[in-house]
Amino acid sequence: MPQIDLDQLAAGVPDGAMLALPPDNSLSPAAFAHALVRRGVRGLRLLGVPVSGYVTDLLIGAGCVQSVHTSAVTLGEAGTAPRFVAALAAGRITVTDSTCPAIHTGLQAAEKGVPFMPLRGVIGSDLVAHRPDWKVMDNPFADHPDAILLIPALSPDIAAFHAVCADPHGNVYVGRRRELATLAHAAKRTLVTVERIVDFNLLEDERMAPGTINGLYVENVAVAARGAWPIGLLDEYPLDAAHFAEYAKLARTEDGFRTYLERHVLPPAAQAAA
Amino acid sequence: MPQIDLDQLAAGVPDGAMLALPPDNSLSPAAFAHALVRRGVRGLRLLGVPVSGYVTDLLIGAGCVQSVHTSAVTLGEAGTAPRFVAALAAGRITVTDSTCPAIHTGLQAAEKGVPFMPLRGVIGSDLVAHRPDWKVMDNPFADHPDAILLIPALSPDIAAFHAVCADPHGNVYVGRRRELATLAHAAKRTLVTVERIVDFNLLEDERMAPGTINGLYVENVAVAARGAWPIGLLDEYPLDAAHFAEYAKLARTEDGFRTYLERHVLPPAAQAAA
Amino acid sequence: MTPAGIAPAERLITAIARLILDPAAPPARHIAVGAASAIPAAASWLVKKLGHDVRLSLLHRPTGNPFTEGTRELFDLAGQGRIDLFFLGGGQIDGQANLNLIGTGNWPGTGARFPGSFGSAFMYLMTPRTILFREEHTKRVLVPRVDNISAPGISAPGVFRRGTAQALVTGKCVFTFDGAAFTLASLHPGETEASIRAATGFDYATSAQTPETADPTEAELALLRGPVCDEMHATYPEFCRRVWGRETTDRNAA
Amino acid sequence: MTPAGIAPAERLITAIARLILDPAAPPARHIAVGAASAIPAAASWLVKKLGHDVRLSLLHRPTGNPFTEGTRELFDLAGQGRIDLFFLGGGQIDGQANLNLIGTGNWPGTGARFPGSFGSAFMYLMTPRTILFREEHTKRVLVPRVDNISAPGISAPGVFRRGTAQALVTGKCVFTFDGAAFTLASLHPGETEASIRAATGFDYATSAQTPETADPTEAELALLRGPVCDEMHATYPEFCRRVWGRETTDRNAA
Repeated sequence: MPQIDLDQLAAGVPDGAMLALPPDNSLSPAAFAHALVRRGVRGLRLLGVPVSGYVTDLLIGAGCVQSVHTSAVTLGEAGTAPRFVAALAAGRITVTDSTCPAIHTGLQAAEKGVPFMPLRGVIGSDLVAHRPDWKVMDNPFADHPDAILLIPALSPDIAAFHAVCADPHGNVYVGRRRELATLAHAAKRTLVTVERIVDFNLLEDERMAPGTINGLYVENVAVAARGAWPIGLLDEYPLDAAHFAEYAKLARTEDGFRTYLERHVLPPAAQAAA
Repeated sequence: MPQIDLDQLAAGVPDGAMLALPPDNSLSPAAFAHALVRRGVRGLRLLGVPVSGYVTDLLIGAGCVQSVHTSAVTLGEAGTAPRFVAALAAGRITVTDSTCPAIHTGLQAAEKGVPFMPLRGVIGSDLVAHRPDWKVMDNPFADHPDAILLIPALSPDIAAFHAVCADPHGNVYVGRRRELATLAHAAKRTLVTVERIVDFNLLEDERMAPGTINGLYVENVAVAARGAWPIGLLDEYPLDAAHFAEYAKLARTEDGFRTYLERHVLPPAAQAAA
Repeated sequence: MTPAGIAPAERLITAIARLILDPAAPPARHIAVGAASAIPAAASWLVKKLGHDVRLSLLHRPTGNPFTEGTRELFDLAGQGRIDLFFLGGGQIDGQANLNLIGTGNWPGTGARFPGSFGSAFMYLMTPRTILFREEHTKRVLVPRVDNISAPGISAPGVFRRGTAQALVTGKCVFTFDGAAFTLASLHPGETEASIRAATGFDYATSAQTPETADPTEAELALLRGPVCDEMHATYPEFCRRVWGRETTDRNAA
Repeated sequence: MTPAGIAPAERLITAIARLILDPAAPPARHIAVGAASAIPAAASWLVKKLGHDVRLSLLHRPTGNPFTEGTRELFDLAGQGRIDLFFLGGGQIDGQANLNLIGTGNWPGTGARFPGSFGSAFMYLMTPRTILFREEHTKRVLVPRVDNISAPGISAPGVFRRGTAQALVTGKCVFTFDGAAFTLASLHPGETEASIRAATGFDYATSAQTPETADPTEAELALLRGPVCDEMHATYPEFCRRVWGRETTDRNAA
């Protein structure tokens, strides 16, 4: 696999793509999102797997997003996702609400190559009425009335996440964050940033292989040291709580958010120009 | 988790149980099966996950089995499973034929807590006509006729396998053999033999956790060093091809199979009496 | 009324722990705790540190997370019936124990937008017991009828459901839920039946004499301030600082 | 007829490799090889060692197996459309490319019982190309109509299917399959159109002049006996010993 740099990786995301992103506690690709903001991508249709956090709020604030399909958008202990809420109220984005296991189920259906998969629960929630793409049917295996929800397969155009390491074959180590394996299996393309490239084949190492995604699912890998920052990465480094608080505070206003972008996201030239 | 010995573990399998077993290339619990033969269990309903090998043939030959639900029974390079074929021809067992992904699908449905899951393919195979528990329906998400198979959830009474190691909390390391995680999730009870007990928490170790099954799914663990023998165990030890050839040859006849049991499975007392 | 030194959060934690241990409820052998749930997490730890045989699965520990199938495993576990008790909250909660995590006004929250439903629409139906927790007790939160139902408290016949709310704990009181309606079960110090009625938008039953929510015992307080805080502070550093004055000294534990 | 020193297995391997490389067939970027398939595995390795850009997923390597979702991953990959070519065989194969891995006589094999269907009922429909391989070429194996269909060669309209058999390679010849029937494509040394007709239970088409199955080239033989055998011997020690005289010296490689 040819290695490319972060900006080349971001250049591979076309305007309007359906881009799947993990939440803040699961290998979120923050440096990649910063590169997407710098590249000026537009019209992204974001999918939260299964919820959305800092990266989604940032991309919305920077005007890169047309819609969000997710089970929730939150900054965790730092509170509400302010740019999401503001953009939704202003009608600049639309939201398709889901519930966590429904997103997992849609990805599992795509992983398995089936057009739908059933899910218990959910019936009685107003979600169902607002999801014309979902269907409720009577369980054909029951001998009594038994309504059950069917979720259609969900195959994002692109999955992106930040992992600990990759090898020269494009195999990527995600450890116990196996929802990202399901995501890579379900997505049409998978773009990955990593802390580092290791010099052995992860799949030939019986201790590493169980936490590895086979490179056959991975289109490109770029190195981005501390590429989850300000989010934490497994046991490698913790979430930067002070930075998160700064973001949550600045992003309350449009002006504050611009200040944040200029301080932390936009290139030095733009910062100088600001 | 209190540790018990191999015979105590085998004593936990009641006559008539639906017992799920991995094939010869995936942590097959051979020492446990030998203990089941010594205990004299009867009427087992075996499930191959997704195919069956030496352990299934051995249990059938020893008269422990009433039925087999599987995608295939084979000794691999050593050829046909002779006791399976003989018992089926003699009407001593019944077989429910499946196909590998259908068994995975049934276990995934049980893992997910849904009553069924769809699967592509299979339609047109005579399997469908012989599986009244399967249903074919029209895909409700298609705008054209699109027949699809539905597989009911499959929840074995007991799953048994032989893993590399466990920790004092009952967490079990299976490495990349993750179909056993799905199996443990789907089964009502999971009994495991291991090469050794480690003295740290496998789930607290970020490198081991991805290949670990949480102890919450595991009822009991017993130590059985070289407990997969004559089958191999990952990179720990290889399959004993000479022993396999001996088994394949002896098991061609009822008398030869008795000789095999006396040589390798029954306790010294029974061997002395033989 | 309030014994010196008992923090309101400590009382809420203890009240929830007692609900977990309610012998009349289905057994809680395995408790899962979701995101941003410091008080329910502390209550679950308290039950465990009191010596009860309970398994805790805490979703948002940054390391040592119990799951190895990723975030899907919590929902699979609940689907399998292997989670006995879960906690939920809501931006709005009504008298039928319906939860609204979507927002006020029309869909999808044309008034105030909340974060979204998370897993509530699934977990609430799949779990034998749910303890609802919402610290804010106002008519804004506790409404006659939620504007949007993220997760229903009551299901129609023919809808598979293992259980519903056991109780609702707020900053003012504890309500129990009988599958159809709430009953005021205990008042936190300083509250009266009248103050609860005035702050609650939905109707509920009362008994002849509503007791006060019991104080944490000395033993419970010692556990909370020591071993429970020890377990919590990697996941909830801000909460531990605020309630127990525990400063984070280890950068890696933040 | 047979050049000195070319083993029959080597000719079969080369014949399969050429089918894999057939430019008229859909691209084979990712080939998966199932259990007990030494000759197809060797053919796939030969294609790779010839320098073609192809990914091989070999299911039964005792270590270094490419899958990390367990044995399910092969089927998921095929479901996703990420496997371009797979190999299947059968206890019986008929002229419509139906495969019987169940047994002869009535269900479930009241005559001779075969091992079972493995994943054939799924893989045959999900894979754009399947190369059928069965060394035994007799009327016992190649029958007018299989007694039981493990996997159908042809599907009814409205059944999702990505492809079917590309060809059938036996110990005597190569047949190609056009989606409806077989055509005799080449004869192994020593065989004639008449000898094939006499040994084949199903009907098939012939062309004006059926060529001989080409010999392996010197370069192909060198690759087979060196690097291909190196890759194979951990999984297929007995095959490597028999065909290439490679003794297993490393106990751990057995």
